[in-house]
Amino acid sequence: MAFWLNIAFGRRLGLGSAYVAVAASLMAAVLAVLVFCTLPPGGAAYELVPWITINGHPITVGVMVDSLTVMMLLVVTVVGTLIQIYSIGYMAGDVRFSRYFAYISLFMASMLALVLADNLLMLYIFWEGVGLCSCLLVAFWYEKPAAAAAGVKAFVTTRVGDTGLLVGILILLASGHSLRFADMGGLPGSDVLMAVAALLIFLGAMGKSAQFPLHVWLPDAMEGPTSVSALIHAATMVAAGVYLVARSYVLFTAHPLALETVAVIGAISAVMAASIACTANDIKKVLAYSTVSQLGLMMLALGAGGYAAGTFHLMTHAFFKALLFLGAGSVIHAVHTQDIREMGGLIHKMKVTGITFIIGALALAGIMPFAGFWSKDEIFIALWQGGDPVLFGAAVLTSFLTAFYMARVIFLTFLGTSRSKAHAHESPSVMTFPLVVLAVFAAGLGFIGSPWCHGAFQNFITGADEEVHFNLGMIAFSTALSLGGIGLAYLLIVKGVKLPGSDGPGRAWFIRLVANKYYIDEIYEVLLIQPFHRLCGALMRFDITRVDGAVNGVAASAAALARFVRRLQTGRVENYLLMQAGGALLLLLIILGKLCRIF
Amino acid sequence: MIPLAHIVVLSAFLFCVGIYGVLTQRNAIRFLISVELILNAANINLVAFNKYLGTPDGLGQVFALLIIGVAAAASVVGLILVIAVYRLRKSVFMDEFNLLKW
Amino acid sequence: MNAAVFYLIAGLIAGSAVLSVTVRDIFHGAIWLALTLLGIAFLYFYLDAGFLGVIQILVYVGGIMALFVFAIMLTAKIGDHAIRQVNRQFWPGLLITATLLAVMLKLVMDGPWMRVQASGVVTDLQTIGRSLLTGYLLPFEFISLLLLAALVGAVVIGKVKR
Amino acid sequence: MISSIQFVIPELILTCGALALLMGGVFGLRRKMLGFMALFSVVMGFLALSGTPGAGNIVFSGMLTNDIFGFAMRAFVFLAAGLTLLMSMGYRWPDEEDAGEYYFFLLAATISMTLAVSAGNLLMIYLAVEALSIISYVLACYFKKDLYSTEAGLKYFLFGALSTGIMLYGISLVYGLAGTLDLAGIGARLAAGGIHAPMLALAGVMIFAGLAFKASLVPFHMWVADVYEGAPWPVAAFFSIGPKALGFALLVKVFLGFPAFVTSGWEGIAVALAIATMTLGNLAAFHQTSVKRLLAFSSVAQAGYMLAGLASGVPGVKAAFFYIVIYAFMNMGAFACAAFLSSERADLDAFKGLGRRAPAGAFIFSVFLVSLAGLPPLAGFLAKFFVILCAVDARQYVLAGAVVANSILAFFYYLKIIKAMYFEETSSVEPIKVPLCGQMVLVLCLLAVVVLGLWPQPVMNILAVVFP
Amino acid sequence: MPHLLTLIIFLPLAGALAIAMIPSRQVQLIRTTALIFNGAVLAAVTLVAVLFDRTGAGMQFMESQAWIPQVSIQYSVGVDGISLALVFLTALLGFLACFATTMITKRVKEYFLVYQVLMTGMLGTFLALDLVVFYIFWETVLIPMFFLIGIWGGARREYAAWKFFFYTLAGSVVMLLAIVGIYFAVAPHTFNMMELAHTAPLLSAGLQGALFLMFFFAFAVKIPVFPFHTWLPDAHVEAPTPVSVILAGVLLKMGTYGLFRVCVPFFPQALMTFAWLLGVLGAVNLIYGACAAFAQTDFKKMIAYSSVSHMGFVLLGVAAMNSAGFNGSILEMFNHGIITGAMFLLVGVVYERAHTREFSAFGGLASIMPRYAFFLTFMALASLGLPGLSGFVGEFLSLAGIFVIFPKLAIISAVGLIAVVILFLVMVRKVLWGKPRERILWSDMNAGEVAVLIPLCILTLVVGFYPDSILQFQQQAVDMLVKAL
Repeated sequence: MAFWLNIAFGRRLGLGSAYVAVAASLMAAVLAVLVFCTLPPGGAAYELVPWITINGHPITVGVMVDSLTVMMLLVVTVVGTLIQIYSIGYMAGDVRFSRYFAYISLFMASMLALVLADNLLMLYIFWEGVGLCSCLLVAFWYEKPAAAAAGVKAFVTTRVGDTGLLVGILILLASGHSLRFADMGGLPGSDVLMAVAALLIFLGAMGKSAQFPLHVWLPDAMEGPTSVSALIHAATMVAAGVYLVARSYVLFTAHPLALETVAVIGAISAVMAASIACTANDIKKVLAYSTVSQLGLMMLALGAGGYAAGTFHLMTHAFFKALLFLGAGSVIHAVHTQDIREMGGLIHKMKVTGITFIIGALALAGIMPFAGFWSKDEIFIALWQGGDPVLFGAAVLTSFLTAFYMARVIFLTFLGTSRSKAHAHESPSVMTFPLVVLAVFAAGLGFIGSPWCHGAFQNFITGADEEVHFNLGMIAFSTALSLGGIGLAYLLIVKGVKLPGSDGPGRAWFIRLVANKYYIDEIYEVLLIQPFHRLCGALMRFDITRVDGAVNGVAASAAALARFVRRLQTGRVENYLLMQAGGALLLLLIILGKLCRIF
Repeated sequence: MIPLAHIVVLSAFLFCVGIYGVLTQRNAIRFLISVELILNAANINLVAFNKYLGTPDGLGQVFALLIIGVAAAASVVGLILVIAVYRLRKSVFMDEFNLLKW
Repeated sequence: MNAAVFYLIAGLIAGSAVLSVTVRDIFHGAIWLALTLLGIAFLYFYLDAGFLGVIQILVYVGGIMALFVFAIMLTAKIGDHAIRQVNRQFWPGLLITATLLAVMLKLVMDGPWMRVQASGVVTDLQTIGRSLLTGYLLPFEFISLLLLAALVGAVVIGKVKR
Repeated sequence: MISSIQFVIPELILTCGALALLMGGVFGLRRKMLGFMALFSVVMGFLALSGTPGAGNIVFSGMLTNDIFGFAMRAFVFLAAGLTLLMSMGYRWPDEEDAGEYYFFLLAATISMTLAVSAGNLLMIYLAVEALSIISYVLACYFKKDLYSTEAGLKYFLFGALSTGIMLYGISLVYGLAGTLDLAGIGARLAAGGIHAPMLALAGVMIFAGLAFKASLVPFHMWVADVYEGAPWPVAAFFSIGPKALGFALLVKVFLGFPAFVTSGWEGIAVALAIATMTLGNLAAFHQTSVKRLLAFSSVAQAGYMLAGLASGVPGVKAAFFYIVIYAFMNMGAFACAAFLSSERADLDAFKGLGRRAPAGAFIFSVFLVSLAGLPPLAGFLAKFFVILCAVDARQYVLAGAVVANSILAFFYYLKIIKAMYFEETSSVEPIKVPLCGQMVLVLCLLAVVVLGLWPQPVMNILAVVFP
Repeated sequence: MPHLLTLIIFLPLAGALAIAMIPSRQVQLIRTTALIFNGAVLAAVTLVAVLFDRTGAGMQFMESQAWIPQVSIQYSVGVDGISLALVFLTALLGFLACFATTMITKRVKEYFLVYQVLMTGMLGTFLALDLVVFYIFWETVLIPMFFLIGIWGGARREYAAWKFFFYTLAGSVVMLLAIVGIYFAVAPHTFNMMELAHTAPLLSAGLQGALFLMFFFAFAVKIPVFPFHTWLPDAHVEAPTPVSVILAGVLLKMGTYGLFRVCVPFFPQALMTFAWLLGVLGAVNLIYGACAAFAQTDFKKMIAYSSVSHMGFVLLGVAAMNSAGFNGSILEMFNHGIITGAMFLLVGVVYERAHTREFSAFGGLASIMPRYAFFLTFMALASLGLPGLSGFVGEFLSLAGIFVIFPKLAIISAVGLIAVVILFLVMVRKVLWGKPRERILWSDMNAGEVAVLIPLCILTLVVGFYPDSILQFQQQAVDMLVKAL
C-alpha cells in the first residue's frame, strides 16, 4: 500500500534539505487526500509482514485505514506540510538547519506510522518514536540548559505514561487477546482486567496528551523552536493520546469506570490548565496551557461518550492551535521576546500575523462561525446529553476561561500600545503563507461538522448516517459564554477595572496558587525527583560500602586469617616439635575416643 | 618372670621422658640425648618382645642391633649439625635459631 | 628374685633417664644418659640378649657417649649454670608428655601383654649371625650405605677449609 | 637369591655410581662432569629397572616385595632423581666444593627411596626412611657456611629425628602386637583379628607421624618452609617431590595396603587432615614474599590435595597418584624456573619485570604456577579434577568443597608471582640466560604439563595397571 | 567443512602462535596478523550462520571425539540457535575490538597474544557440548582477562584485575563442583550436555535444586546478578576500551548462556521452583543497576552499572519460562553485546581525548563532535529501549514473557525501566548537551572509529526493525527448550 511510501519518503529524504522534506510531506499529503478519496466504507486493514511471535501470538506489521485514520492522516500531513514551509523561514540561519528538518521528517514518518498502525504494539513503537522526536526537537537548542532539561523532562514524563501503555499491552497479551484494533470489539466486556488494561492505556494517552497529572512537560517543552511546538505540541503528537483513546474506544466503552476516569481526568486538566493560562505571561506558555486545556476538553468529550465531538475538536484544534503557535512564532521572531507584557500594538506592524492570529484566537474561544465554535458546540451537546452536571460545568468553565485568556493575549499583544523596544516587522511570506492557509482552515473547517453540511464529519467518523440539527439554545449559550469571557478580559485589561475583592487576602493565595501552576512541579520535585536522587545516591553508597564491602570483607578476613596462620610458623623449632607431638597426641586421642565410642 | 607389660611400661616411660626432653629443653645436645632415650625405648621393646614372643629368627635383636647402628649414624650427623651451627652462631640453644620463619 | 633384679634395673634406667633430661648441667646430663644406657645394657643381659648388651656398652657407652662429650666440650662452657635450660613451652610440653604417658600406661596395662609370659626360645649369637646374613641380609648391607652416607655427611659438614 | 640380586640391579648400579662419584669428587672432577656421571647412572639404573624380573617373586626373604606398585614407584623415583639431577646441573652453584659428595648424596637418597617404595617389611621401611632422612639433613645443610642453610639442616634434623624416633617406637609396638614386621605377615595377623585395637591405634598413629612427616602433612609440616628456604634450590626441589612422593607411597603401602590398620577409629581422620593440610598450607603461603617459602607452603598445600585423593576410597588412590605424577613435573618446573630466574631466598621483588628480561622463562614459570593452581587446560587442572571427582564419588562433599575453596586461595599467591613478573617493571633490563641443562628440565616439565593436560592417557593407563 | 567449529575455536590460538613468531618491534605486522585471524574467525562464523539449518532444533555441525574415556569426557562441540547468535556476537565484537585497538602502545605483542587466547576461550565456551570442555574453556578466559585488565588497564588496574579474577573464579569453582555432582547424579554417568538434557531432568527435586543453585551461583557471578556484581564496575572501568567491549559484550553472556545451556534444560523442576528467585533478582538487577548507575559521576562506571541493569532483563526472560521470555532473553544478550560494546567504544573515544571519564569534564560535545553526538545518542536510545532499535525487542519480549508468570514483577520492572530512561537521557544531556566547556579542542571521531561503530549501528537498526533476522535462528531451539519444560 502506498502509505508506507510516506514513511519511506519521510525518513530517507529528510536528511537532505528543507525542500526535500517539504516535498516529501507534500507528497504524503497528496497521498493522504488520495486515500481519503478512495477510502472504502468501513475502512480497510492490510497485514503486511510478520514481525515477531510472542508466546504463539504472531504480531504483524500492518496498516489499518478507517475514517479516524484518514482524518488524522489529513491533519498530520496538511498541518505538517504547512508548518514545514513555515519553518523554512523560521529556522533560517540556524546552524543545524538541516538536522531540524531531519528530525521533523522523522517525526512525520513516525506520526504517520503511528496513525496507520493496526495494532497496539506497532502503535507503541511509533508512539515512542514520536516521543523521541519530540524530545530531540524540544532540546534542539541544547546549548540552553533549560532546553536540554525540558527535552529530558518531556521524554521521561511521557515515558511514565508509556509505561502504563506498555503494561496495558502486556495485560492484553498475557490474557491472550489480540492487539489488533480491529479485533478489540470482541474482547470480553465484563472483565475487570480489561478495565485495568484500558485505564493503563489511558495512562499512556495521559502522558502523551499532557493530561493532569502528567501535563508538566508540555509547558516546559516550549523551550523548543516554536514551529516544533506548533507541530508536535499543539497539532499532532499531543493529539495522539486522544487518538489512542479514540482508536481503542471500544475498550473504554465496555467499562464505565474507564470512561468516567477519562472524563474526570479530562475535566480536571481542562479547568486547571485554563486557569493557569489566564495568569501566564509567556505567550507560548499561554498557548501550551491552552493546549492542555483543550486536550482535556477532548478527553472530557470522549469520556462522556462524545466520540465524534472529541475527534472533531481534535481536528479543528489541530488547525487553529497550529495557527496560533505559528502566529506566536512569527511574533517572537519579530520582537525577540515571549513575554506578552512587553508586546502590544503589533497588529499595526504585522498585519497578516495579527489578523490570522486573531482568527485563530476566535476559533479557540469558540466564536461563531469559526471552527472552534462548531466542535466545542458538539462537545457541549455531548456533555449535556451525558447528563453529568459537574462535567458539563467544567466544560463551561473551561470555555469561559479560554475566551478570557485568549482575549487577554490579543489585547496585550496585538492591540493597545507598543511596549516593545524591538523594531517589529512582518515575517517573510514563506512564514505568512502557511498562516493564511491555516487561518482559512481555522475559519472554515468547522462547517463540515455543522448542520449546514448535515454533520458530514460526524457521519464520516462514526460511519452512521444521522442528520445534525441546530441546537439554538446551546449555540446561544456558548456564544454568550465566549463573549462573556472576552468581555471580562476587555474590562480587566483594557479598562483596568479591578474585580471586587481581588486584592483581599482570601483571593491572593488563590491567584498565587494558580500563577505557580498549582505547585505541581514543586510537588513532583519533592515527592519524586529528590527522593529518586537520594535513592540513587543511597544505593550507590550501599553498593560500595555494603555489597562491595562484604566482598572485600571476605577477602580481608581470609587475608587476616592467613596472617595469623603465617605467624604460627614462628621459626622456633621447639614450637614445631610441640605442634608435632601435640598433633600426634590429639590424633591418638581422637582415634582412641572413637574406638571407645566417646565421640 | 615379670610380665611383658612391665617391661613395656618401662619403655613407655623412657619414651615419654625422651618426649619431655625434646619438648622442654633448649639445648640441642639435650635434644640428642632425649632422642637417644626414645630410640633406646624402642630397642627395649624390640628385645623384650623378641624374648617373650620368641621370634625364631631373632628379629627383635637383629632390629635392635641395626638401630644401634642407625642411632650412631644419626647422632653423628646430628652432633655435626649442632657443631656446624655453633661455629656460625656460638650457640646451641634451639630457640635462638629463628632466622627462617613466617 | 628375678623380678627384683628387673625392678632394680628398671629403677636405675628410669631414674637416670629422668635426671639426664632434667639436670641443669648438660655435661651431667650426658653422664646420666650414659648410666641409663648402661642400665639398658643390663636389661639386655637380663633378657637373655647378652650380645646386644655388649654391643650396647661398646657402641653407646663407648662410642656415642664419647661423641656427646666431645660435642659438649666443643660447644658449651662447663658449669655455666646461669643459662636457662628449659624453654618457654615447659608447661605445654609437660602436659603433652604427661597425657601421653598416662595414655600409654593405660593402654599397656589394659593391653594383651599383661598375661604374656616369656617363651622358651632363646636367641643366641648364632641365630643373630645367621639372620643377618640370610633373611636380613639387605638391611645389613643397606646399613653400611647409611653409615657411609652419615660419615661422608659428617665429613662434608665438619671439615673446615683453611 | 639370584632373582633377589637381579631385582636390585638398578640399586646396585646406583650404588656403583654413587661410589664412583665419591671417588670422582676426591679426584677433583668438575661439577659438570660429575653431574653427567650421576645422570648416566640414573639413566642406566632406570634402564636396568625395565629388566628386573616380573612381579610375584619373594625378594630378600620378603624384605622387598616385587609388585607392580613398587615397580611403578621405583620408576617414579628414578624420574624424580633424573629431574633433580638435570636441575642441579643447570643450577649456578657458587663454587666447586663438595660436588662429588653432593651427587653422591642424591644417588644415595635415590637408592633409599627405591628400597623404601619396594620394601615389604617395616624394618626395611624404617631403615630406608632413616637413611633418606640422614642424607636429607646433610643436603639441606649443603651450604655449610651459610647461616640459613645450616639452620635449615639442623631444624630438619631436630624435626626428623623426633619423627623417625616416634615411628620406630610405633614399629616396635607393631612387632609386639603382630610378632612380625613383614607387611604381608602383619596383614595376615590383622586379618586374623584379635589384636588389641587401642594399642594398634597407638602404633598406627606413631607410624603415621613418621610417614606424614615425609609427606609433609599437617601437623607434621612445620619444617617444610624453613628447610626449603635454607636449602639450595635443587635440594628444595628434590625434597618437594622425592621424599613427599615416598611418604605417600608408604602411607598407601602401610595404611591402605592393610585396611585392617585403619578400620577402627580412623574414619574421617584422613579427610580432616587433608582439609587442614591444604588450608594451612595455602593460608601460610598467602602473604609470603620469599618465593621459595611460598613454593614450600604451596607444596604443603599440594600434599593436602594428594591426601584428599587418598581419603576418597580406592579410585581416589589412583587420582592421588595421578596428582603426584603431575605434581612432580609442575612443581619441579616451578622450582627450576624460580631457581634459574632468581637467586637463593629471592623475594617477589626479584621477579619484577621478568616478563621483559626473560620472556620465555617467565612464560614457562607462569604455566607451571597456573598449573599448580589448577587452571585448565593444563595437567594440574586434570589432577585436581580427578581428585574432586573421586571425593564426590566417595560422598566426601566437604572435602571436595575444601579442595575448590582452597584452589581459590592458592590462586592468590601463585598469581602474585605472575603479577610481579608481568605487571611490574624494573629498571634492570638485562636479559637472564638459562643454561642448557636448565632449559632441558624446563622444556621436559613444560611438555609434560601441557601434553598430559591435553592427553593424560599414558599416565592413566599406567595407573590403571598399577591399581587394578 | 567437517571441522568448521573446531577451526573456529582454535583459529585465534593459531593466531596467537603466529603472533608469537613475530618480533615484538613489528607492531603493525602484529596488529595486522591479529586482525586477519579474527577476520577469518568472523568469516568462518558467518559461513556457519549461512549454512545453518534454521528449521532444525538440535545441535548442528557437531563434532565428537572421546578424550578421557575413563571418566567419559568427550571433546564435543556443536552449535544451535542459542549459541549461534552468541558465537556470531563474539566473532564480531572480537574483530571490531581488535580493529579498535589503537590506544594500546605498550607491550603490543603480549596484548594481542593474550587477546587471541581470550578469543579461543570465549568461542569454545559457547560451542562446547561437554561440561568439562565447557568448564575448561570457561576458565581459559580468566587468565587472559586478568592480564588484559592488569597490564593495560587504568589507574586501579591491579585491584580490578584481582577482583575480577577471584570473584569469577569463586563462581566457577562452584560450577566445577556442580559439574562433578551432576556427573555422579545421573545414570549413566556422563558430562555430555546432550545426554544430560535427557537424564538430568529425571533427578529428584532436591538434587536438582542443589545443583541448580550451584550452577546458578557460578553464572550469577559472571552475569553478574545482584549482589554478586561488584567486580563488574571495577573491571569494566579499569579495562582498556577494547577489553571493556569484550568484557561487557561477550563475557557477561557466558553467564547467561550458561543459564540456557545448563540450568534450563537440566533442571526444569528446579527452574520452576526458583523462577521467582530469578525473576526477583532480575527486577532487582534492573532497578538497582539503573539507580546505582544514575548516581555515578564516572561515564564508564555508569555504563558498567547499566550493564547490570540490562542483565536484569535476561534474568527476567529466563524466569518467564516461556517462548517469549526465552526469545527475549537471548535476543537481549545479543543486543546488549552490540549496544554496550558500542557504548564502551564511545566512552573510549572521549577518554582518549579527555583522559578523564568524569561527567563534569564533558558537556556540549554535540556542538564540537557532531558525529560522536549522533552515535552516542543513537546508542543511548538503543540502550534505553527505544522501540525500533534492537534493545526494545528483547526487553519487550522478556517483559511479555515474565508478565504471564509474574505480572507484578513485570509491572515493577516496567516501572523500573523509567529509571533506565532517565539514566541514559541524563547521560546524553550531561555529555552532549549544554554549552561546551572552554578550551576544548577535541577532534570529532575519525574514520576508524566510525567504521567500528557503523556495523553495530546497522545491526541495532536491523534487529530493531526486523527482529526475526535474529529470532529465526533461535526459534526452533527455544521451542524445544520450552517443550522440554
